[in-house]
Amino acid sequence: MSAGSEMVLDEAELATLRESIADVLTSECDSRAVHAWLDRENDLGSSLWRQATDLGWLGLSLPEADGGLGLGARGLQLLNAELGAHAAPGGFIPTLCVAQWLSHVSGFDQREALLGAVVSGEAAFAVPALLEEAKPLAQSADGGTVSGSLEVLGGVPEAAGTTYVVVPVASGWAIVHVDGVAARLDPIEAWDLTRNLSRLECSNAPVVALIPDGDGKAGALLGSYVALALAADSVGAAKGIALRTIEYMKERFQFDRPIASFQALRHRAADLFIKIATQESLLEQAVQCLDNGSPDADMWARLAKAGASEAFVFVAADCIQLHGGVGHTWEYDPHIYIKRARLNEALLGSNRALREAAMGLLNQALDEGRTTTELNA
Amino acid sequence: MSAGSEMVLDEAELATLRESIADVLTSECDSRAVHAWLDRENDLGSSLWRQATDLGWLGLSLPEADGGLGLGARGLQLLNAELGAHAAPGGFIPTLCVAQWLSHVSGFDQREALLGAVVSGEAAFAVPALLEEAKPLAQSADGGTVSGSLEVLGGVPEAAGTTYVVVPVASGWAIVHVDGVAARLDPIEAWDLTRNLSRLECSNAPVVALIPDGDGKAGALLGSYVALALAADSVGAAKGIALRTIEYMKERFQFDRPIASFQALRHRAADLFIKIATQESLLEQAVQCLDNGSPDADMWARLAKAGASEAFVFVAADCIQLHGGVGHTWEYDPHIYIKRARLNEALLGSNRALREAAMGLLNQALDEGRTTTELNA
Amino acid sequence: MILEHKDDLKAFREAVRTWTRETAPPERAHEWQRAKGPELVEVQKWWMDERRKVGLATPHWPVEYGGAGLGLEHQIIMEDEFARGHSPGSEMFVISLNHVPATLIPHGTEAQKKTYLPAVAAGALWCQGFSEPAAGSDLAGLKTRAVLDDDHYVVNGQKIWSTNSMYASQCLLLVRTDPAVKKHQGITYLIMDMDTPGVEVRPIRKSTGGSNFGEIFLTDVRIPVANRIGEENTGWMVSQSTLASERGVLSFNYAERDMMFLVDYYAKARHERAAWLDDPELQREFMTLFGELQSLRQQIRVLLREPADAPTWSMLPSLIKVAKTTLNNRIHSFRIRAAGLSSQFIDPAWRAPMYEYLESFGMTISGGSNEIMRNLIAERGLGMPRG
Amino acid sequence: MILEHKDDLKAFREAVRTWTRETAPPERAHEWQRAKGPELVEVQKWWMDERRKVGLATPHWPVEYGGAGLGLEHQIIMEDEFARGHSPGSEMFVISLNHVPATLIPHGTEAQKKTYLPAVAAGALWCQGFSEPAAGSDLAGLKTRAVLDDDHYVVNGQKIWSTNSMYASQCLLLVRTDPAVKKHQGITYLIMDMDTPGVEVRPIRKSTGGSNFGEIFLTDVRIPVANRIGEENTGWMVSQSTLASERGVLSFNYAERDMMFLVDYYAKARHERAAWLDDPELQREFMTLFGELQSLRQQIRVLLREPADAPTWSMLPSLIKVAKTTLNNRIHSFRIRAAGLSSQFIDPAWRAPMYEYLESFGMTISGGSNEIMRNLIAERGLGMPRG
Repeated sequence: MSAGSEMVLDEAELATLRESIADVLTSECDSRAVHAWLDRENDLGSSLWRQATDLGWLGLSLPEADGGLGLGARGLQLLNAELGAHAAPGGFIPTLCVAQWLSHVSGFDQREALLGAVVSGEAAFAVPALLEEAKPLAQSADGGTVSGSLEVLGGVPEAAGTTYVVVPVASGWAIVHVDGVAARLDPIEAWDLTRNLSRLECSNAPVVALIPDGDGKAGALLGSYVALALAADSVGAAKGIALRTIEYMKERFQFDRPIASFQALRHRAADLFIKIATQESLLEQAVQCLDNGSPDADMWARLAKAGASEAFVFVAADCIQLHGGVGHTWEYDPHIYIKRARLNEALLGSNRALREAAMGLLNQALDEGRTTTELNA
Repeated sequence: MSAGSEMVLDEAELATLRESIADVLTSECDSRAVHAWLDRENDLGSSLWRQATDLGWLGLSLPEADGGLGLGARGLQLLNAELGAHAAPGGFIPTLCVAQWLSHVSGFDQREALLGAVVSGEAAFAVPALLEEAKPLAQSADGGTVSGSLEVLGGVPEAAGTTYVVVPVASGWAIVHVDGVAARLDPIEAWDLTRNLSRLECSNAPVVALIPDGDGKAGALLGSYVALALAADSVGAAKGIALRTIEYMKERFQFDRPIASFQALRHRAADLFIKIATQESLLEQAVQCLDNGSPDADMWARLAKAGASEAFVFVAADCIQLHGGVGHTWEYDPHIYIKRARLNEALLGSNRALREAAMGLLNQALDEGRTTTELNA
Repeated sequence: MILEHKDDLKAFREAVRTWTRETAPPERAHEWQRAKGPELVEVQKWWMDERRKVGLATPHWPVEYGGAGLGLEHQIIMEDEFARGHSPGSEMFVISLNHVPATLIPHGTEAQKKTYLPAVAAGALWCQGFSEPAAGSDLAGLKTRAVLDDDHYVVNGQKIWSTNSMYASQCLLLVRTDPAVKKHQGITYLIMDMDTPGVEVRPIRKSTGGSNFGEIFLTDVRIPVANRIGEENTGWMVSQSTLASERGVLSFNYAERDMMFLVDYYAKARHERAAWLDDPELQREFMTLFGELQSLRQQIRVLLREPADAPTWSMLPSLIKVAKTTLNNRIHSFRIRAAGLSSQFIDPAWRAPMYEYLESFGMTISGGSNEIMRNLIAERGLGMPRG
Repeated sequence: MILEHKDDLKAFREAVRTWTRETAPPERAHEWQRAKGPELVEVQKWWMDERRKVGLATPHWPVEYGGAGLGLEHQIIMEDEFARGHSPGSEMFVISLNHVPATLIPHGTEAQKKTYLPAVAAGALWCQGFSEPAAGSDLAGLKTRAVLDDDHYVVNGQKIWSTNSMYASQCLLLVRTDPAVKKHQGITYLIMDMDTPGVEVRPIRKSTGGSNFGEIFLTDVRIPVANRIGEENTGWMVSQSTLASERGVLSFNYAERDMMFLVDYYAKARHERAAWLDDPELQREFMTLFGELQSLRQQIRVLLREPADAPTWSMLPSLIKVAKTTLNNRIHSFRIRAAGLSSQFIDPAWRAPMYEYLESFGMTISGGSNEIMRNLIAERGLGMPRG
């Protein structure tokens, strides 16, 4: 199964696109707006979702044939890094990743309808929160319905339209329409208020479409997209909170000096950026592999998610401390990021399991006589 | 098997004893002497061994009945911390630990002869370098001789007298006399030049004495003494190189200031002492348990060795960096300590295995309804 | 009944234990363990009332001020037994029962002692107004201004991080009375009634959403000169008595409870066959944390044995401060990873991993940030010069 | 023969590859991999001679100075192919082939260029005399004194960390000619013949026992004024050209070789069924390091793409410097723990874990210590003010 896609924008155009996304988020989703969202004082979640639809963000990565811009993994990375930097609320990751995945898997007939509905903002997706460990739900004898329950990332209250869930079944992945009766999503209250977690309850819920997955490669690809999106979110968010923290340190005076001038703190700040830069480049590796259709993409995406989410936890935690007393108050930003970081760390599968899976994939590549580290020079 | 011993010196007397050991080492085994030893320009190894014998250090821990001072685990901790602080060369750990162990196990008739010879400096011991993982050597049908090979810590060239090795056999532990024929010790060249590592080759070597060990408790106790001694060496050595490094930093000027005045470095120095203090107290826990004959001593001793040797590696490595350019030269002290640290880390058994063993012991205690954390308040 | 055993430590311990078990049976521990906010205030007030009935509220106070003159060893036994008995905490009364007498007894007037000490002994909850938003770690940089007007000081300014200030009746307040001199001079120490006009307390929300400290806004607050502790402009010196009153007994209690919690956590994990028990990496990490927590308990015992009036500065409190707060953070970080995704769901259970983890970030700052501690260790402990 | 393909990068690469394989067959790699000290000098001299024969010693030099005027992309291809071919290294000639022309071409006299550039192209080994024992990271704080005496400078002082100075024929030397002015002024740049009377080199032993740098003691060393590069007291400015000549190509080569080594290491571990492969903690740690090394290779590629004359200061070289040196240390620390006790035995094998680990501590200091890098990242990269 190839995930290859050709790059349709050059570097300068990508930079312009990134800036345009950043500009929108800086104006619509700044710290004040996110804080108001946490306190239920605005509708940032749905306004952002509407705006994302209007601006075509939901189709950024999708093939042009599906009404998208064809940016592939590069698009996922670019958009999610900016969403992370601004701690944007919403169910972007599951919707973007599932749509991207559906554009690359074959064997079902709903592709056009589902992807069209995503681009137009009428459909949103949810995926198993622990996709890598998800156990198949029970299917009816004819395979037409599924029953059981599952914790999912998504269930997008801000999306006006229809929500679908990707559900693991014995033969592959079932797409289930959340109709509120046969398939229900109950929100799970979580520490991170910028994401939606839900419990899916299916009772003979009709299967809208089925993605067969005899060899597990389809599921692995979906996992790779989620991994990449979480890694991008983590890298972007880590950089976002680190930069905000440094700005704060320049303004905050102690002992008649800005705390940014204390060498012990300056060195810690430098270390944050060293860590972030490393994970940014590991993510770059995963993006290139996914966009090149490299057979090693699954390995690199998992390593990227593990590394980036851990770095994000480290950075966000140190940013609390670098803020001093206000660092762990509700009114400042660090707590928003540490909660998002801890959730990113837990999603998809534990980083321990992801690294073990990556080693399995490395072994497989070596057994097949393939090098996994080839890079142009 | 109880390792309990009553404390014969009060705190002030222990402090005096510690100072007297420190004084001897400061005068006989300072940095200059150890460097000369590394360059084979003096006989520090044997002169120190002789002095240790003369001053009764080898009997410090042994019961008074065996000609010792009766200081038990406290004595092991106190002496080895000072030896570590000065990076003293010599086979103290195996000799001290085996002697201490022999004074606490029963079931063999050579105790008086062997312990007497240790106190008088006529006998030295070696133990399996990876005691926790040591596999039994082959025994003759009547059990009278052993054959096989084994890497050991010890084989003390500086000791004038006889060397014995503790050898694992199916039924327990055999004491083998290194006669150079049936039992031979070949030195292993190692990075740490302050310790002796050897390969034991036994070919029908006669068993001098046998310590039966049906339930593994005797071996566990020997392991606890070695763990404790390595932990004490590590804590003492970490403190030793940290203090030397701080002295260097006060004298070394850069940008017209002592480098000790740079806040980033001062904070790192503080962190070294925070780490050391933690391990010092964990070691204290192990000492108390061993001296009280607590059934949890085996657990705490293993945790102490794992923690202390890791902290020693961390501290010694950072001291290289805190020295700046001279840190990794032969002429300065840090390399002596990092090599000792890395060896300590590897000895007895990997710290990973020791912590797993400790968890096994914790589970056993819980299964027996015992608390392992009781402390007087 | 309990105090009569004060000369026999063993009997004293036995009496405290029996009383604790009867008064706050461990079977009811869940009631106070889940209390937060005002509910927690109620629990601790109730518990302090019970302690008062048997002379265990202020037994460490001098006899002349209504105490029983018990020593540190009695306090340790009490805290030990309270911890073992899973009794309610008393940290809300630390300022009332420790800071107030430590300040008033050496520096207060007779009238102040007679007014305030009995009230405190009877359950008055005090807070402390030392920190200010702009000052942070630079405590002496405080700017809250007090101007003498006849027999009152008129105070304007703002205090922050004032624990339980929203529930307190009085406040130990530091103000600047002379802005012209060096910062450590020119500070005055006042007692402020919290119901004085112009005092407004706004709770500060923490990252968990809860609040246990507040900001105090002071607008033309009139405080009688009679409420001054010590002379004008000697407040900094007086405040050293306040700050020195924490002797590690509270840390001791916390560490004891933390170990009991960790042991229970592990027993529960075994009982439930938690998945992490099968992961060697997590096994080792747990044992490392377990070892370090025991080590901390050992360190605190050494601290408690250190003479309060030792001639040389001791590194130990600073070493312990950094070690215990970072260890606490690491333990809960471990629990988050061990639990996996479910740790990210809001869980009202006592000591839920993510709740404790977030709370732990308060500890690494409050009571002297870990950065200040490292400065102290390096400068005073290791003799490394300031830059 | 190889250079004729310079306009077709693909063919150029192919030609370099073929030549490399034929000249230094990978089957013989163990010969140069185990070389140390003088033996290593011989290996690298031999290899440089071979490169010279086919125009690959100085192909990046301008044509007018005997080079082929090849660009960065050619250098990268060469280094890539050399790394892939497990060929001998060339790091000994970094100063000769990069620092010398980068300094002489813009700042040297015609006579200097005519004398020294052909000699360097023919294989002369140069060293650099910048660092001094007392100066350390404060390079401009150098104290080695040069006094003009007729048409010679008389130099007294001491240089340190001078790589391969014991094998070098010439030295790029910074001296102080005016001690009265600010430290960055008053420095002069000289070329010193290493066989001038009064020059004494003592190798510095490293923690491994080996030596690849020395201390240079200078006693009344007479250096002709004609050997001065640039004007008197402009040496600091001139030295910036020297220091700017490192363009990441060497880091690139190292990182490529490091990844090949790590991949081989893992394949060998699998082949030998190394015990650590069964430990999930070590598995994960290996994969983390493996990922970070690949990430470093990505970073270095970005660095190589950065324009040399970019208008704004780039954090990237400093970020890479800290990341690569600490990663290197962590990789070998991992290998030590994975191997267990046997890692502590002296092992003459190529890249034995403890040997590499000890060597890695040199990297975190040399070429601008990681502490200096953190200062730069914070100050120039993040705009955090100096204290």
